Amino acid sequence: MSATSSTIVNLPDQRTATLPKKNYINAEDGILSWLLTADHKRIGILYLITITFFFLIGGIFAGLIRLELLTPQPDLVASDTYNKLFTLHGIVMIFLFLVPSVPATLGNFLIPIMIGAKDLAFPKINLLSWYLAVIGGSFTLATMVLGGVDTGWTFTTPLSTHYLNTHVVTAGLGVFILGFSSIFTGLNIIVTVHRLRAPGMTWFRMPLFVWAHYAASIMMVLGTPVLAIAITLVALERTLHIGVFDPALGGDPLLFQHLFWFYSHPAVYIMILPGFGVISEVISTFSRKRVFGYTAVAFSSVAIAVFGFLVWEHHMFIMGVSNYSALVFSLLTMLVAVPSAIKIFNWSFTLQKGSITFETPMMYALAFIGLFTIGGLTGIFLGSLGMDVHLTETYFIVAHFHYVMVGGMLMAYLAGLHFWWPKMTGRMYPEAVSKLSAVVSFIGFNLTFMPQFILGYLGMPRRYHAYPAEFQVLNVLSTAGATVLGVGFLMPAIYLVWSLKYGKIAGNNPWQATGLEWQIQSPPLTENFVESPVIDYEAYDYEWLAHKTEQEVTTVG
Amino acid sequence: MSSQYHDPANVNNPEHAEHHIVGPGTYIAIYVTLLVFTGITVGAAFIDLGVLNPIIAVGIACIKATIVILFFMHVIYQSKLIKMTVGAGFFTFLILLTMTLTDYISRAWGRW
Amino acid sequence: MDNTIVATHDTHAEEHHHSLPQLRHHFETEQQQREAGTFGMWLFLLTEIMFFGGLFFAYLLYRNWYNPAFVAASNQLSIPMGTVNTAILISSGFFMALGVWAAEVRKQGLLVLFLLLTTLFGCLFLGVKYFEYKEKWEKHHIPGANFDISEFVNPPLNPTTHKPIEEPLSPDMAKKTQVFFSLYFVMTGMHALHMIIGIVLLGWLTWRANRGEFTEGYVAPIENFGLYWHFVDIVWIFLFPLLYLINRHPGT
Amino acid sequence: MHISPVLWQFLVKWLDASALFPQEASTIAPYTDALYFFLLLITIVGLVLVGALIFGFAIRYRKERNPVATQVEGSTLLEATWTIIPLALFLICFVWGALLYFRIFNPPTNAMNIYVVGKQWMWKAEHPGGQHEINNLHVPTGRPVQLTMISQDVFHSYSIPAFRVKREVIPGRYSTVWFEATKPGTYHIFCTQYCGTKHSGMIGEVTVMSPDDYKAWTESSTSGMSLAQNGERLFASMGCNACHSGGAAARGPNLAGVYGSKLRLANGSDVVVNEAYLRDAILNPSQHVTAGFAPIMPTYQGQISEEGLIDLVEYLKSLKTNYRVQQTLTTSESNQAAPMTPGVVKP
Ligand code: HEA
Ligand code: HEA
Ligand code: HEC
Ligand code: CUA
Ligand SMILES: [Cu+2]
Repeated sequence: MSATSSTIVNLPDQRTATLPKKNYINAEDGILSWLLTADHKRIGILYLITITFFFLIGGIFAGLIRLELLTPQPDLVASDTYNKLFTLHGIVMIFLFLVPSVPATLGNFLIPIMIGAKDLAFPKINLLSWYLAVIGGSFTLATMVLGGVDTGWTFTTPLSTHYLNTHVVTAGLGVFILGFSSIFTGLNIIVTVHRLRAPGMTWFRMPLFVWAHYAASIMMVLGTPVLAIAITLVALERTLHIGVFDPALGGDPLLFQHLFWFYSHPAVYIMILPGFGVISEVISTFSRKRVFGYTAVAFSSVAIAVFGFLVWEHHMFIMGVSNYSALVFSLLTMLVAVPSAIKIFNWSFTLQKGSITFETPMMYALAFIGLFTIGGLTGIFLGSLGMDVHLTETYFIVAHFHYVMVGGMLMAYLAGLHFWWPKMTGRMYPEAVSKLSAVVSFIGFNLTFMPQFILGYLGMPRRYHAYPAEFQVLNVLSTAGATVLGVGFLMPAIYLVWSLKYGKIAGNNPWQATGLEWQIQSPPLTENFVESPVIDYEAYDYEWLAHKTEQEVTTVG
Repeated sequence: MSSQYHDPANVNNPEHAEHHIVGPGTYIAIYVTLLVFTGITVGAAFIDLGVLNPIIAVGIACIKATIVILFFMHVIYQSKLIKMTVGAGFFTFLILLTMTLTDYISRAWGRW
Repeated sequence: MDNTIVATHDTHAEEHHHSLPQLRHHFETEQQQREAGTFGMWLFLLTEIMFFGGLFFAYLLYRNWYNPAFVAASNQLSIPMGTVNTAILISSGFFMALGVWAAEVRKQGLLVLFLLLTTLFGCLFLGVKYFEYKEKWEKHHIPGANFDISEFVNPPLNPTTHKPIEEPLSPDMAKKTQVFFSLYFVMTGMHALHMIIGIVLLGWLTWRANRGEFTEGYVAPIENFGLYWHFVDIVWIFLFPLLYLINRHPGT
Repeated sequence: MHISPVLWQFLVKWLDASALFPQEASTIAPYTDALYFFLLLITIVGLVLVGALIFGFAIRYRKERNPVATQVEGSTLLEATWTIIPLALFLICFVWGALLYFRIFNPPTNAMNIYVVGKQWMWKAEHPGGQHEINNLHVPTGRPVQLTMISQDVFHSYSIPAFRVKREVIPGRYSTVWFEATKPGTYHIFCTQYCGTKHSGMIGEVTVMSPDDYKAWTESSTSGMSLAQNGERLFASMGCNACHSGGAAARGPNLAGVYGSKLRLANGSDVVVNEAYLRDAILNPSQHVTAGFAPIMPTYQGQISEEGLIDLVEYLKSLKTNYRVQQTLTTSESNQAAPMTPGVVKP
């Protein structure tokens, strides 16, 4: 079906690049100009700072968890402290880091530019959603300061409503507010994609990054409110004992789980889809080749968004749901895995006949593909009913979701961050050391979580503060891996900050990528474009790019 | 070739609909209809119809809601996009309903 | 054409058109801004559908599980009050709709009047709700420590026929009336909360309308608030039959 | 390099004591492991395939070797292939998993029943013969055992990794799981559902014994009264027999032989009476009134512990005739244990 042609793309000479005098960073001065900004790029940066902060907090919790699990005995912390550690680790990492990670930073920054708009549709609401994130984050921090919460990130009733005297309501309120932050981000993205595309930017000319965000945003808008009502009911149950989830009063505690997972399963796709978007951009750019089967990749995102709403009960297979409905949900779980598989293979074939280079973003992207495949395929273990009986609530699940979330999404996030760093800051990150950090985190990651699959099959339960001695060897490996991983994640935090001042000047299009964002100056102007762009080429059109560069060269030379 | 896509007035856009001002006449008609339906639904509650009672009550509520959405909320004059959005919302709600019910309905099978 | 960045100003169809001060820089036309606003508002309403959706599901489930308790408990609600309140809320919505029309035909005085009427009826609704809640309080029908089921186990006798006015419930079923009242309070409470937020916004909008902000062609805030207000109506349109009407047997 | 012999010894012992694969100690375990290896195979094949594609292309088409990229639109044929093949594989996983699931959750009819009550943070097992144990479970080999479990507070989960079975223990509702142990030994019991502070302390051991040892154990550790006998006492002392005397004038239905029978309810539906139904009939009688009776039975919610309920349920299960009920009517005043009858329960 394809018309093939060949393209050669040479990286531009960056020695001649200069930082533009006027850009969104220096357009206005003073801290207030940041706190009151309506510029999507600045809000993206605000988000970046916020989530990095929370990632470090969540990471410290992770470190403490792993340290406690170094030995089988409960020696480092008391059991209730341990329970608070993993609860806060989960809440912070999911709601404060991973859900906003790509959409609120990179998405915020790039989506308007990618579709040729000057801003998101509702800049003020965009700012509001950042403030909501900060307020929700403050509630979470307050929870920590006041003494923590130990429900697990899943807030399971009736434990959370009747049997704990920690700060469940404070934490719940935090999650509630964060939910609205995420709703507003999603809403903004959907409206922007529908309403603000530049002339010529048809749906099928949009970068896959935008498609992925569009799909994720649909889930944010439709799923998150159900979490909000579930959390509200938990809070009411705790404070007023209304009995909707209380078996003693006739309520059904499983109803809570239905509502919770109705959000939280789609949430895992909210987390991964934007990462998929990043990977499409990165793989294409560094193989200098259009994404194989653009439409399939675009529609598979949408398919995930739709089917993602139909599988939540797979988190409840042994919880006392009807066996027959478990059957339905297991089947649907298998179906929803297919679009992910499609994407993996499409990316693989994007490499074919490309002209591939291995800059840091590409290394992260390749790591993503491998790790997500492992994570995703172990999801099939869990979706397979009989297997889930043995594996559920063990470290197998912990390994599964860290593979998809850390090995998948976090790697994708880092890929994206490095990829667009020159665009966001105007400067390059240091290539050699960042490659090293990618390798270190890849090794550290596998060392941390691969043993956990074995532990899980051995039956080691999750959320255990002490464990039988025969599990120790694997746990020691895992803790060792976590240390390596910590180093691998700490390095970017240092060298990226360093590069703000000392990095090489990047120039407009250091990767010779085709996206609209690369055709403007870096860092961009506050208005993004000098004049409204008109798009007359497909996404990932390297011929167009080659043609354009040629012309530039001729005009300059 | 670029100008063919540039359509600032949105005339060719399927997501666009001509703006339509709804006049007070329509509103009054709708208002009366709504009150009438309220009367009917209250009246129906006083007649014992067995299983039909809840069906009628919810049915009338759906009719009323549809009228409000279509006219008070102007959806009937809006673009396809808005119509689909509204539909999607209720559709997702139905998914929540039916898929959760698969559990509750069949949980009792073989038990009580 | 091989250059992406081309000037488009000359193709502006409505360049001559005097554009509103409220047109934000990233929209090309008012039309576009207005439609974006409507679309955004609708997306927000979707989240509201799902928010209340969770509650409606809980209601559906427990009504089926504890039908006798739900029937008996819903008989405690006053149909007249509910009906009046429904009418009040529909009227409020009606005036809101007229308000949108007034803004669109640029009649400032009418707009302010309609907004005030909308507010008035909204407050009336809350007033009636207050009396309903108060009655529940007096009858110990507020879920929690003070909740009292004796009335469901031993319903008061009808003075003329000397029969119980209600079928008595066994104590275990009577306890489930608390689930009904929990849902009743959460659902109507959430609805009332939306009303209160709406009334606060209405006050602000009225103030701005009074300054003539919405009668110069910029009607989006009124229009979008209208959508919100009608949505709150719709929630009530469902709450009313579900909580007050279904399976009553007012004959007894 | 030279490792100190002490350290070496320590390392060897440490590694020796650690496990990489769980023991297979039930009839379910081989089935689960078979599915596991199948899934593992799929994963490895998938991973190797993806890895080969990535590495292969990355090496073959790296810039140094292939400076010119060839633009390819896509290929419907290829894409259909990698849609259908994974789909087919996943569907196999689904079917296989579903078969296993129903094997795990459908106990054979001849299974012996043990009750388990979970509470923060301990497991209490009650054998029909009246043996109680805490954080322990003794079972014989070669005999299907069904656990009927309930929680007194929050969700717990009863997991025996060596048997590959696990089931959530739910407040307010019986859940069941079954297994047939194959190898004598002791195995871990974990509570795998997070249940509060001492969740990780809610552990125990299953002791699997040969049938003979098991018999010896049951005889040596009985508390003297079987569950059904306890239940009989409760039935009398709580006044159940006042209505359920089995006589013609009784206000409540005849309960002899009710277990396992099919009841017609007042709302027209039919139910099969099992443990869960019996428990619920005592706690929430008005939710399923038997046809032909007035809903006058009082609720016993809050008046009786889960253990007491288990005793009652076990008693009702054993009740084949009303002879014993009538006996209790006469003895209940003296508040004495009912006389022993042969053939009530034998573990
Ligand atoms: C980013 C987050 C993310 C993603 C993307 C996924 C993706 C998937 N998840 Fe996961 N999951 C979580 C995060 C995520 N999950 C979390 C956080 C939990 C635990 C929550 C908690 O309890 O705390 C969880 C738990 C969880 C469970 C519940 C387990 C239990 O509690 O008992 C299940 C069960 O079905 C499951 C399944 C799946 C499946 C089938 C996918 C699929 O979408 C995966 C699809 C991908 C692939 C299948 C890989 C690509 C395929 C190929 C490359 C084809 C290979 C080729 C051949 C076979 C030829 N997950
Ligand atoms: C986005 C989501 C996300 C991310 C990124 C992570 C990251 C990590 N997680 Fe997390 N995890 C969850 C989501 C996530 N996790 C969730 C949802 C749960 C379930 C909670 C629940 O059960 O309720 C969980 C639970 C969980 C457990 C199980 C606890 C239990 O069940 O008892 C473990 C145990 O190993 C663990 C480990 C780790 C590790 C080692 C990392 C590492 O990748 C982190 C690496 C990062 C850093 C270390 C920070 C950067 C470095 C520094 C600040 C330097 C200083 C630190 C050191 C030197 C160590 N996590
Ligand atoms: C006041 C009389 C009364 C007392 C006391 C009483 N019951 Fe009942 N019971 C009934 C009646 C009447 C029914 C049938 C209607 C119904 O299902 O609610 C019934 C039904 C049952 C059933 C359902 C089985 C069937 O055939 O319908 C069980 C089981 C049961 N009772 C057990 C008990 C137990 C155990 C106790 C004591 C703890 C007890 N009952 C005390 C009156 C009583
Ligand atoms: Cu009980 Cu965990
Ligand atoms: Cu899931």
